[in-house]
Amino acid sequence: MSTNDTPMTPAVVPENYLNCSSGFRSWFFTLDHKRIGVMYLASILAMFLIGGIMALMIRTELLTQGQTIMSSDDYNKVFTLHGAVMIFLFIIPGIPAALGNFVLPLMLGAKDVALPRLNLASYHLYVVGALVCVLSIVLGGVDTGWTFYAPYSTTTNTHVSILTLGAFILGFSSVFTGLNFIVTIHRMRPAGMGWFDMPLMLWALYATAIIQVLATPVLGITLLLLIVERVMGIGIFDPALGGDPVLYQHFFWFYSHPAVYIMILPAMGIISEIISVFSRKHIFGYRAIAYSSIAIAAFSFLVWGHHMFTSGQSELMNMIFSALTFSVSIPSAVKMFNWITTMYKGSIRLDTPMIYALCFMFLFGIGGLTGLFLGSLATDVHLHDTYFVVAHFHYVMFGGTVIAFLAGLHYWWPKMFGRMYDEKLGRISAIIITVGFNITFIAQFIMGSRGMPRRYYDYVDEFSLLHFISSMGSYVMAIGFFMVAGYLVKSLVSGPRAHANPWGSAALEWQTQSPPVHFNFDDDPEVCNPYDYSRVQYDAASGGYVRVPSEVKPA
Amino acid sequence: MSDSQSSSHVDSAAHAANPNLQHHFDSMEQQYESGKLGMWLFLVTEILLFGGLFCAYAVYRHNHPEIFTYAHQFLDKSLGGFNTIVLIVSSLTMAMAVRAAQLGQRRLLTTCLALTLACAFLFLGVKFVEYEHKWKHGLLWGKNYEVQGEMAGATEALMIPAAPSQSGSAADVDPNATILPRAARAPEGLAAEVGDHGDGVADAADDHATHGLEPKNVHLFFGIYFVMTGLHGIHVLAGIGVITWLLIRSLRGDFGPDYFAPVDFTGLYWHVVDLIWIFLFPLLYLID
Amino acid sequence: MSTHENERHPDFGHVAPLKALFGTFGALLVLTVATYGATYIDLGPLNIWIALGIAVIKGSLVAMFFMHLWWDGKFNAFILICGLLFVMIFIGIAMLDSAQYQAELIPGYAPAIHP
Amino acid sequence: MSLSGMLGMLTSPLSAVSGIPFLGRADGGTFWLPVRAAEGAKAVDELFYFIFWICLFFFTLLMALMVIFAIRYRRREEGEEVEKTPSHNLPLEIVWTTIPILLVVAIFFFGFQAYLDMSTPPTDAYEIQVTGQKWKWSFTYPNGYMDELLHVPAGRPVTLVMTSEDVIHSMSIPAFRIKNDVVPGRYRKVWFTANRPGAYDLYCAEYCGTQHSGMISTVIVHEAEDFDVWIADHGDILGSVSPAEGGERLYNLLGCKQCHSTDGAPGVGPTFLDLYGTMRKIRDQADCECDEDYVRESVLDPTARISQGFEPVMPTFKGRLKDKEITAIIAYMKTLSVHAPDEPAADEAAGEAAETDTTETDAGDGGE
Repeated sequence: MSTNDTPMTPAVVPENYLNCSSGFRSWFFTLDHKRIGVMYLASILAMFLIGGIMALMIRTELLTQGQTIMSSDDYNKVFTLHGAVMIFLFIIPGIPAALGNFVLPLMLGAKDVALPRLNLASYHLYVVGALVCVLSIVLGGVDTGWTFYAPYSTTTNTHVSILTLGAFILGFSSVFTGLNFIVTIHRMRPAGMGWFDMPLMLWALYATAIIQVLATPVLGITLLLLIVERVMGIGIFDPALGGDPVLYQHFFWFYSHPAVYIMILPAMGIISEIISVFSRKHIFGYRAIAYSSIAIAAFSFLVWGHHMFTSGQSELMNMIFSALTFSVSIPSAVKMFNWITTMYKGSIRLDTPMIYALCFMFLFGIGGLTGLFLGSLATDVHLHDTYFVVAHFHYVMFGGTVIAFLAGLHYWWPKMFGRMYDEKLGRISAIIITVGFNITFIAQFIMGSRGMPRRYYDYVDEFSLLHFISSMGSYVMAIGFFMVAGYLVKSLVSGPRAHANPWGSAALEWQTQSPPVHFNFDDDPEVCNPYDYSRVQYDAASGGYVRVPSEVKPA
Repeated sequence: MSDSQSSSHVDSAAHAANPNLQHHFDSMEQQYESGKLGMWLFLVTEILLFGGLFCAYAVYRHNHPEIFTYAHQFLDKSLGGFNTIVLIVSSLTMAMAVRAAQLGQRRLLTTCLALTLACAFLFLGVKFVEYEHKWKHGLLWGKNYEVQGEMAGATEALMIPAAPSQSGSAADVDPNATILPRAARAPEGLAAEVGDHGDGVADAADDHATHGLEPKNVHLFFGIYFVMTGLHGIHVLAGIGVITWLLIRSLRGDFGPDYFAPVDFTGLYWHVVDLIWIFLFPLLYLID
Repeated sequence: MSTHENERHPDFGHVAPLKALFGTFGALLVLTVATYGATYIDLGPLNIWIALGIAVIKGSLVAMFFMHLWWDGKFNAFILICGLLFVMIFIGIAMLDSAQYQAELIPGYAPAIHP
Repeated sequence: MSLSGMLGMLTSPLSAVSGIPFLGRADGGTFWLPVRAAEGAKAVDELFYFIFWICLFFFTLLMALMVIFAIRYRRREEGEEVEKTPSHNLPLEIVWTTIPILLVVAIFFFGFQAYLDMSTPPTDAYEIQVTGQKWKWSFTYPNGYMDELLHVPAGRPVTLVMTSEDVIHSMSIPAFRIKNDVVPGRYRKVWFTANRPGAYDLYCAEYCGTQHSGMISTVIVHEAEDFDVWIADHGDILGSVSPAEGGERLYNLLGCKQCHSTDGAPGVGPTFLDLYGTMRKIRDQADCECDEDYVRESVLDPTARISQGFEPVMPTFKGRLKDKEITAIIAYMKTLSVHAPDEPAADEAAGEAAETDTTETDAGDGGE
């Protein structure tokens, strides 16, 4: 029924969520999940810029031996803040809160998330948390590393309490987002959409939300204890007061390991969507991918100790955690196989989102496989706390999550803003970013396995060339990002109007116009298999895809 | 999973006029069930938040039982017990309040909420008395731990043969109890100690029992005590805020069989506050 | 008691019977006295398990009746149990590990307190 | 034994092609791994390459398929027909779940086995005490000699018994493939048997503040008999030199220099330049002169009297320093101060009577 109202690039923009009202209040106090998603997007991109500039400062400092542009104290602060900003302010809220907020209700065919006021509260908490974190930077920064290990963090005289307070507030923001998603997926699915009829992105967001709800409170209490420790000298983590610093690490990693999956799971959801749509083929092994998301969420709580193999954790626990760690590698491997098999005999369109998805598989493949070196006890002892870990982490978090975030951003961009971007520049910059990334971090793998410790301001001669190469790679990456920023801004201003369904997806969010109306759908969307492309046909006249009427559908 | 899909639009027409129904829900029931699920998820996060503190408690209790056995005697069992009863009563009144709201019994609802509020204040009052007592006697965390003379006398009455008048001086009484600082220890000595450590903890505890010495690092107990009860107290405070808001709304007559979710959800929260205290009480006050 | 109530029952949500509420309340009071009493019997290491056992029973009563879990959809109970399970995993592993490495600790180490 | 035995078939053909840069040079190093100078390191390297080849194989396979599919099945025109293929295949999925499981079980097993070997020190090992503090290492040998470099004999198991004065550090010796965190309040052990004489880098691998990257030392592996000679020569630190010279060495070894400069530069604690013999303003107490008593008290009980303008962050050295050694440090301080009286005999007197009301400064050490 709703197939005939396909917008055909009308001359006048029809009313949509962007132009239905205006003014600061209509945005900052909106309950519309789409506007909240867009505000989140703008905020995290700003944070990504800050974190990225810090990354460039780090690489520039390491360009040459000794002091290059800053003192060692400044360097320590910059890498701490790079980590804290990127993790707490960019990557954790990145996909779920920005993209997820936008697409989750649309994918369910719902008008909004179940608890819109909580959603807005979550965004406001994010803003407050971000401001508190920025305050700690303005006051002079923090030099503990983003992990805030006691007793260094309890004794340093930098502004640890403020930054941890910020992270504490951000934790609540994250909990509320996750909580909201779980409730929404449980209570707002339309009639006819069972659990196994959901797009895999929703499974991924659901699994992410479970982790957010179950793990984040422990980070909250950890940071709270750290603040109490610093302000009052309570002594639970500080050995000078009889406390146990290794206990702090248990507390911290009980959250922060699952947090890694908060970052990567939604990325996997995006890739599942994109690979299927751009191969125009039903995703291969739907249930395996769905179950593996849940399996990753569950296992993620059992492996935190692999961050502590050399930290003073007992040998018994080291062995148990090593064994459990490998269990979490299997679901990820299964997803890789499924994605590649989905491409088999497909009709593959290499648009920007798909280029990013392929880059994701390349980089995440390296990231995942190098995890095997670190999960294995004997090799981890050698590689722990070296650049090998730094490189591994960035391959998963940047090569995985950030690349997938960019893939998702390009994929849903037409839906979010109703405009297309320059396709050619999109592909070129994706390649530039990937190449720059590899130059930066393969050099770090080599340094790391040769023994270069992480968080070093200075280094011995042996590593000069590799550090130089690594820094050069980071500049290449930066160029790629400026290109992306450039053409996306241009697209906002003057990009061609987007079709309601430019890629040919069968999922519900493409059944409404681009950008969607205020309450998402004019008519209830037709619930269908999100990976069945037989009824989504190319319409040469409008330059996009349309649903063929249901009468044609084979019974 | 067992969630109920509210695809039936039967009710939505009947409740279309309900001003409390938000636009994106089909029915009040869907809205209520969503809120309730959200509340339960939130409560789980609360439990995990306290879980961290229980973890710290468990780790220290397990490894240093002597600290807990010694230090808990400074807590007042009867005040703790009284507070337990107070919270149980408040739980009952809160549950009654929910029931009253569901059945539209407005006077009963107001009364129950007021009683709950009174219990909450009573609880905090008793807590304040306990805190003040500890503050006065230097029974505090970290470096602030310094038992005052009067209290040290009190411990004697509690069957500690020779409670020290000062934490610092205790160490000097028995040279065996003195802990050499860090690197002072010779490696051979270390090896011996590490070797028979299995009994070490028990020995240390025995030692203190027989010599009547205060164990090392008693302040850790008070650190944990203040953090746990403090965080719990903050939750009681938050509860007071929310219940006050409910009370005002109930006086305004907002709640009834069609709309009682806020009372219900606050009730759930309040019961969790009670539930946590049910564990805190025996773990902190009743060690033996 | 409910006989003389002519108030309308809600269309959704469960109204707890008064018997259940007061029964739970009574049981909680009795169990509180029991915990208190148990501390006067010296059973060595068993004491803490008895105290915890009673606390678990009390907690379950509160959750089941005051918090309506007994009548609710099972999913709420499921997430509560999941939460408790993860807390127990966390506490269990942290305890197991710290007990293992106690042998390496310098007993009573706290230079800032007693140098 | 471990990997090399059970995977002889796999590893021996690899070492046969060791001409390529991935695999072995004469010093045991490879493209990916540094020089190898300890016995246990071989097992780690073999495991590293075992995982490496597995990863390379699967990565190449997957990426080749991905690229081939992307090219072979590239969409030529919109709306083209797509061949219907199954959306799942249970046997295939079981196979590709099982194979990785078997491989990771193997990797876990070998990693676990090699780790067991490296975490169980032999009972007859030579023990060296290690203290980490911001931002230096010090190594104390069984005869009491202390050094900033780690000297070890080749061919003999050595255990490092490590603790930290302040925050967490980590002992990392890449050439030995060992690493272990050094935690305050705790004795951590790590052991190795060096087998290649030479000098190798020793790092602090756990972030510890400003000079973290400067917390580098060197391991010197001596031939066994050379080591015996060397250690015999380095017995008593004060034995062969004047008190002032000995004091200077202690000043460097104990980490005093991290906070107390000798050139007047401001630091965490007061500079030693022209300190001795001056009057000090004391926080909350009467002024006092910086004399023997005051210095001694500051070393043993640093927080007793804090100089104005400084924080009470210096750790105590009670139990770590012999009286003679404190005297040597005082002697060294005198050489740095124009206010020091020229009476060499004054050294002895100070001794035990330290609690009188002279004055002092406080010294901050690592606390930052």
